[in-house]
Amino acid sequence: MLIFDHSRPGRTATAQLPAAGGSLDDLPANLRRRDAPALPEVSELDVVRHYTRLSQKNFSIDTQFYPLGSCTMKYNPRACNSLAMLPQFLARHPASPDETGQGFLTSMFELQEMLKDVTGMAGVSMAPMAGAHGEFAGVAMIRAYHDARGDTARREMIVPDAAHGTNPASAVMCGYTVKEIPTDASGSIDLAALRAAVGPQTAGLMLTNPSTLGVFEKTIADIQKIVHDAGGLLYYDGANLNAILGKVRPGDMGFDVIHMNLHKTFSTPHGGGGPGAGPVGVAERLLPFMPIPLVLNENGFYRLATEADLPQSIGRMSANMGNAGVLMRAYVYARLLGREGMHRVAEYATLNANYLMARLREAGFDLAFPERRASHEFIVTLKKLKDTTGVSAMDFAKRLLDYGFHAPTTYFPMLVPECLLIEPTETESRETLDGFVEAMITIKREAETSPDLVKGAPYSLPVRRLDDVRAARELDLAYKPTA
Amino acid sequence: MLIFDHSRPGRTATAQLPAAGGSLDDLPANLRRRDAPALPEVSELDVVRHYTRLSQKNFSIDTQFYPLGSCTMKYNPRACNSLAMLPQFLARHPASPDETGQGFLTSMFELQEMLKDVTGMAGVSMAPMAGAHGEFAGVAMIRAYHDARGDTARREMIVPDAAHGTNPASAVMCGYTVKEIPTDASGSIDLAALRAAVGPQTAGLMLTNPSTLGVFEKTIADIQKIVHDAGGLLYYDGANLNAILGKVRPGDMGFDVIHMNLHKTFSTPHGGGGPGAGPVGVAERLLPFMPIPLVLNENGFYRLATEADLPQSIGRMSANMGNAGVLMRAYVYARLLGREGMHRVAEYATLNANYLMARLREAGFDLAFPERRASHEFIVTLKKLKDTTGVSAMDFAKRLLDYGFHAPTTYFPMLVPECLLIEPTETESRETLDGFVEAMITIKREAETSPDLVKGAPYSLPVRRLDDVRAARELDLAYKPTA
Amino acid sequence: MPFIPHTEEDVSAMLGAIGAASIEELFDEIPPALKTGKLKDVPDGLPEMAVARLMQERASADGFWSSFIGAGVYEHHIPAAIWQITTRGEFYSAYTPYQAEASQGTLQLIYEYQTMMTRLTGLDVSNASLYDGASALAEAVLMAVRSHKTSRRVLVPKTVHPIYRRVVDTTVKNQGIELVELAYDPTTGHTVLPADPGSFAGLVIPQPNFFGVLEDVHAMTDWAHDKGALAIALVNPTTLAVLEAPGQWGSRSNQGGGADIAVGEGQPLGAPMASGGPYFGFMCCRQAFVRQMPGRIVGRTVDLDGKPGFTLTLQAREQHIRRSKATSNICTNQGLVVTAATQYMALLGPQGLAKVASVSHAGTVALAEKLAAIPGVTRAFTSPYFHEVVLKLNDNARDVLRALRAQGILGGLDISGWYPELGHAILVCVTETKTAADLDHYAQHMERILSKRREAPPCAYKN
Amino acid sequence: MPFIPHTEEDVSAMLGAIGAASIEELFDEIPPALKTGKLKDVPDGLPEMAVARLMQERASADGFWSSFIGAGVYEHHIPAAIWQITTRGEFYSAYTPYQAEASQGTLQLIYEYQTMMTRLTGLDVSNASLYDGASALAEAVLMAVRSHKTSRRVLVPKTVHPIYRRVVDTTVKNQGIELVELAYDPTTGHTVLPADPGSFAGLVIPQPNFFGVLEDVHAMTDWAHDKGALAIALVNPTTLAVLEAPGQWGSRSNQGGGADIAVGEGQPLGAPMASGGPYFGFMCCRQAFVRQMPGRIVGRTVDLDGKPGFTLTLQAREQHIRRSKATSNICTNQGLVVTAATQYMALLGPQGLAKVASVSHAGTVALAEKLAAIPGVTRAFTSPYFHEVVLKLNDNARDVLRALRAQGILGGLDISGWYPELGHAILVCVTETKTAADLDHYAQHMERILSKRREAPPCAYKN
Repeated sequence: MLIFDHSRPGRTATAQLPAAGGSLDDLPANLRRRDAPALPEVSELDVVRHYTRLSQKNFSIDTQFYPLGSCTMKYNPRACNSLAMLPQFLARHPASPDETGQGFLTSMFELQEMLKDVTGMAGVSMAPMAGAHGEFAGVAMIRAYHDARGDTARREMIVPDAAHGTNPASAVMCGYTVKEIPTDASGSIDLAALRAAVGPQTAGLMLTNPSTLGVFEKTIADIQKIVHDAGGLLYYDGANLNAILGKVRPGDMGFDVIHMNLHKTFSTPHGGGGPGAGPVGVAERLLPFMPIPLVLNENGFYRLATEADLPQSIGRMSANMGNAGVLMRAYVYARLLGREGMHRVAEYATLNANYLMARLREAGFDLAFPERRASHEFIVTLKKLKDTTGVSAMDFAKRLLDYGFHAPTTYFPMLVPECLLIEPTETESRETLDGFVEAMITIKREAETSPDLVKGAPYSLPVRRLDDVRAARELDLAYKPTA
Repeated sequence: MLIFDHSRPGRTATAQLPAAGGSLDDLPANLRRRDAPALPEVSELDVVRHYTRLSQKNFSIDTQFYPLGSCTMKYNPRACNSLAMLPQFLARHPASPDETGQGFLTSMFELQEMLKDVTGMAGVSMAPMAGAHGEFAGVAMIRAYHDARGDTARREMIVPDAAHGTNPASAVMCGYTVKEIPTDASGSIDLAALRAAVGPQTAGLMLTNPSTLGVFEKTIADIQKIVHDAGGLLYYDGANLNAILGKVRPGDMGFDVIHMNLHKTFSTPHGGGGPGAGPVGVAERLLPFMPIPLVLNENGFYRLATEADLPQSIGRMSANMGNAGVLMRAYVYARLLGREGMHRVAEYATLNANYLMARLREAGFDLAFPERRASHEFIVTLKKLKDTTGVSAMDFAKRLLDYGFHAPTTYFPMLVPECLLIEPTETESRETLDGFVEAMITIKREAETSPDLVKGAPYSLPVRRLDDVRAARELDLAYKPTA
Repeated sequence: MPFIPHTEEDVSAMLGAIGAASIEELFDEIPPALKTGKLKDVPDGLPEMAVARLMQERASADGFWSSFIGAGVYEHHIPAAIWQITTRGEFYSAYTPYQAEASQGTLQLIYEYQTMMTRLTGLDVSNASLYDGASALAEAVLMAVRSHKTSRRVLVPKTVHPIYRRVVDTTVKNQGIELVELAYDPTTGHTVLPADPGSFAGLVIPQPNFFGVLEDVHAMTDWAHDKGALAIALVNPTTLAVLEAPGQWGSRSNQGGGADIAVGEGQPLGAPMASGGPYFGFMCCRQAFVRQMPGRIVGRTVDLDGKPGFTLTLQAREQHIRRSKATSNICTNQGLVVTAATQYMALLGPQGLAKVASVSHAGTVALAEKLAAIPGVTRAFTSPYFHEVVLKLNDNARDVLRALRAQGILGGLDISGWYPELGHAILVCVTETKTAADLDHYAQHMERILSKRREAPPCAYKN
Repeated sequence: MPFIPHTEEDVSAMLGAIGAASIEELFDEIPPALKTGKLKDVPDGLPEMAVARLMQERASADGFWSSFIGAGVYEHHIPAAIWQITTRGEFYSAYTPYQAEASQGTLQLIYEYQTMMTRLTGLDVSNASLYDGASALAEAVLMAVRSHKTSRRVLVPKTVHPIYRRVVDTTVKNQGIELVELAYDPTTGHTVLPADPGSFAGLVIPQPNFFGVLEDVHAMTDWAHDKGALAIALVNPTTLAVLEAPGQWGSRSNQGGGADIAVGEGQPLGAPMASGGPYFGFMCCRQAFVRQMPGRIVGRTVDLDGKPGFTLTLQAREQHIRRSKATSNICTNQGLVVTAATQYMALLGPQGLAKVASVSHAGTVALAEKLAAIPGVTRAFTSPYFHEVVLKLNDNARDVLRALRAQGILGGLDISGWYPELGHAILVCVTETKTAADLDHYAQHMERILSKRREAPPCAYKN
């Protein structure tokens, strides 16, 4: 039932309406609305009941194990939510003077400093509002750097074939053309291909490390040298930062610019798809180009930097200061973890991934890169199972839902056939991982003995498998009552 | 799975532990605990996930229509929760000086005054923490009154047979014997029986009006005169106050003392069985006996009354001031409703009940008192259905759960066989009531055509019908791991 | 109309179905003379926005204080997760779990709660909670009398919280039960057991007692049992992480000795102080007394398919079935607060609860030492104490506390009125929420106040 | 270890299963020279209790203010229900609904959101939201250029929020898109349409514009269409309850005219101001442009049993499939804020939203009249305005605002820097949260400040 099905003309949630009356008689008649917008007309109980019940139709970290590779679905501490939502924080207008927000700005400044430390970068701006937004900012800074030097022939961005789709898309948004380079059999970048690709046209290389294949680029020192020697800059896609937090820093690997996904590594909520936060960190030479605002500390007085402070800035990314409330949650998380906690993140995320990989291998699952360590995630390929039983990675994933586990990422990275990209995160217990292995084994057995059972999954959810093709072909994007 | 099943030795939710260490070396060894209590050893995620999932196994107002007769399951406005839980309110120690709680005490005083107004009583104390606690306080005041006058022979409390079980139980706790009087065929108190019952031994009469049969005692003026003429006092059980709020006041009907269930009429949450609040209101002559504390207004300074203010008080009911946070929720509710809202409560609760009664009658259900108006609730009796199909009120109730409706109250009041006591409350919409009628009709048809289907219900809940007999016979009240 | 969904069309259609001309007609069984006119003392309704602003202003007026008051209610850290989950609609807006199949969330939670409480207290069974600690004690007194065949006398030490004793008195006085007050030793603060108590049904044993002093619970338990009476433990659940469990009290606890009933205030387990409630009382007892226990109880059983599930049980004791013969008139528990407490105990665990107890205690010891070093402050008792301490002042306690309050400090509870024999006495408590700087801040101002030094008057605002 | 559940036994058993001697060994593919030592600028971890106290202190330091700042972010009442439900774990901690069957809650909610937004804007389709209003405008500019076959020029009035214009510039400048600034009439505050604009892909039409002035959106829409360009509406969703929907703009709206794209800041629909976010941008468009629209889109479809359900759709536009050919690089929406906004729109409904708009507007009119009656204050523009107004002062705006701040009043936004031609100018906004007393309070202090009367200095605290 849609909220519109509860609607009745004239019904209202009266307590939510202002008591006073207001006149609009001073407005020109032709600019006033002729027909009231057909929003739902419902009671407060209708709303509370409808959306409470809707929420129950979701899987979430708070209710299920969620080993979605590359998404870092770890526990979102509840304190981060309640402390970021203290009434005074919520009540502050973003254009209020800095004097009225020293509590907020102090927190923001300290977060900036911590992010610099954990990434090994010289500066951080928290303006970008998502990972892809951070990518855009990062690439725009690379371009601003080259342009400022008059090095305007560099119009090509190198991207490995295993990269997130956002990498090439962001590069294009900055006016670059994309050159894709291949991955070798061990899951590493093909150094020869990279050497062949670089040149005076190279603006930079965008790299995820550990890569989306779940393995660390062991030749990162060589990669760095090849790109820098060619005059390009090195971009770090922070999607997998959780895998190395406190173990190795992008700045120390020689990256010039990095974005972080705070909704991954700093455990801010995914919220059904956002809001996230995508701060960017930069090496010394990119400092002048950082997006504004960022927070400055002037002898203990904190203020937002403006165009006057960074005249070469790539500019502004949002009307205000990014997703401030998300940043506040990340700040609380960082304070709760502290130094030791930061060091532990990668350690236990990696322990969990390698344990799960070992157990699945033992249970007869094929690994995409059996000779490699898992980082915080790893890839199982179901190609053989598909060939023998017809059960695909998608079928397998849907069946996992019936067992109360969210599915791993499927069909990404695209270069591994029938793949499941599995990321358990550090906040899950051994018992939970064992339960997941049990379910994987059971489904494998089902696939071998009753493949149709698996192909028809899921059975226990609010809906059975949905027709995506129809969704795209017969577009129904807004409810229209059949009169 | 129990929380204990997640427990592993040494696991903790570290962020919740104080950082500092503490020594206990100064304590005598023989008073220190030898074995640590076997509380669960779990992570924060374990707790969040376990209890979030448990919550999803409940029906609640926020998720289902809940027409539980005599319980007034209406919408609990969310603002009542958040405003009662403002950080400063939560942080205040109850033994703090009144000077540090004027915001709190002002609210409490204003609530007291509003409760006086809506009940027509001369004084209100909010010390009792539940309806039954209020009953105890009310009867104790009746006893204190008679005792203070030296009228100590009055040791009998008259209670109608339809009364809530708490009435006789509370009377007994105050040292009274209980005399039960019958109900006549129309659902009213048998006046002749009442006349015969009163005498110099009569301490008072406890009455619910409208009664638990869902009808108003039309002869309340006569009842009042009979009891008062005999020297007894009149107790109003406020369980059904929602039925008459703003329409008729207990004080105007001649009641001497009343308790209110704020978790019914003032919509504070039921919380899975509490906490409630059971303020008592009294007529002039019982003012000196009110339980303490209550809130006094001394020229705009609010303070809690003590024994010094009410030397004849029946005393204290709790270590502090009752369920203060519940009272705060009731206060917010009262301010949201305001005067007009109070008048509307009974009107729309009664409209909904009579509408539902009319529709069910039309659908062929037998009413217990077909000649009477419903108050805010009414009784359907399934005796005929039981006789013809074997399907009991309990079976019917369980089957309603499968249709997504909480069951009405069953087998109460006990004098109507196979009864369903149905109270829709004023906050439910006509569409919801219509949906309930549909389900009732469907189940009736099922009972007539496939009675075993109904007898086996429910089918769609986390468990099927539970074995209550075994629960009481093979007591398992605490988890003991089978080693 | 706030919270009423009816449109005009709804009303007329519904009246049509009923066959009534107006809503007013539905009240035609009420004698017209009795009907209410306009209410007088209820103001106009306000939109949520206005009420929110009003309440925020009142909350701001009440402010935050650095509080060192304990006396049965303790400021402990409450993990953020707890009330976010507790106020989920499915817990918050559910009724008593009478329809067990539709209430497995609440029922399983209570079963877990009962289990945790039996483990904390070392007793066999627990109910689903009572109103608060004081009323739980009153119920324990009634239960002891019900269980004891002959005596209606119960011994209550003067070291039990004075208000608890009043609540017990209010609750039991109309049932012909005699409460006998036991004195305390003015030097040690321990309860003195009378040489010739006469027959009695129960002895209340507070641990720690109201003064924070640790009683010799083993001797008291044995003594009560020797006299054929029940031992009723009155305990703070936080301290049970490190102090001996009531079920283990006495020299014969391994032969079924130990306290027979344990009750107490559950507030320290995750309930905000909130000017007094809602909290919950807990009650545990030995298996032999389970049918005398008041309040709701949840049991584990199986469903039609043999699958485990939970349900209210032993309802035959209760008022809705036994009416005037019921064990008590209680028909609720403090469900929502128990929901929070269960999560609190799970989150803290044995390690965490022990740490809360020991850090709080260490803070109290540190503060007591700082304060007792100030001229004019002395400890009232010589015995070991836990987590709370009585200090005697050489100045009027009320005035001293008021002077501290001007600095934002609530320095403790003035107990001089209840215990005039102690002179100017305050009960002071430290919990894990206080830092070393907080203790120093308190001690510095106490020293200044008692030495009568003036400070430049600050703003009218506390700082 | 905060948030890490592993016991020592777990760690050794897991290492055993892996066949590694230590956790460190698992990092043996990282060149040792690169490994991080101890972090320097991250302080020790704190327990939740300590962080809670710290944050509460910082929040108290920031305090509450009586704010009259608008400028794209508006202080509206947010019903208590909304964030209590929005922060339920099932919404809060869910991922992007890639597994549709396990995400019907989020997906249906977005479908409802999309429907509501199309109804507010009068357009055919909506996406699932974008980052914020400014970035949504930038995406609309890109979308107009993609849709237009020939021109890469877009006209942006100077009456568009100055920071929005900067965000657009940042976003599009590397793609060879030219932004042409349109001047405004200094008397009326209206955008002036150039006589000879040349070829352009789109015209941005703000309603109300940054000054609060109502533009002649009909004429502007027709003009853009006459020139073969797209009309891009930039609107405040609250005002759409009472101002004409973009889909109805222009004289030919009933023939498929009207604005082609509508974007704006969703914050007024239930998002707290929170120092700047998270908010969300909305974007609606005509059906013809749906495949050019960036961001997530949810569609209704059926499952294997023919039962309706919801899923992400039109993913072929997106970066994870099309990579460098994608419509945009956006792969999130502002899901959680949209969750709140959907409930906000449902709770307010058409009546409520109209009332919020009209009460806010009436408040602004009342305040503007009070202030304009003070010597030294004049309205900057003559045209009808909505909900927000520019006032010129005869004194330095920054100083006046600072003096107001000392009284707890944030009197508006100083826009003199962005629009030096206006002199000392402030943009003032009133919403339904302000009472008549609030307006009087503001006006009284403004009058006092401008007349240079001194007030006895109060405490250092605002009152």
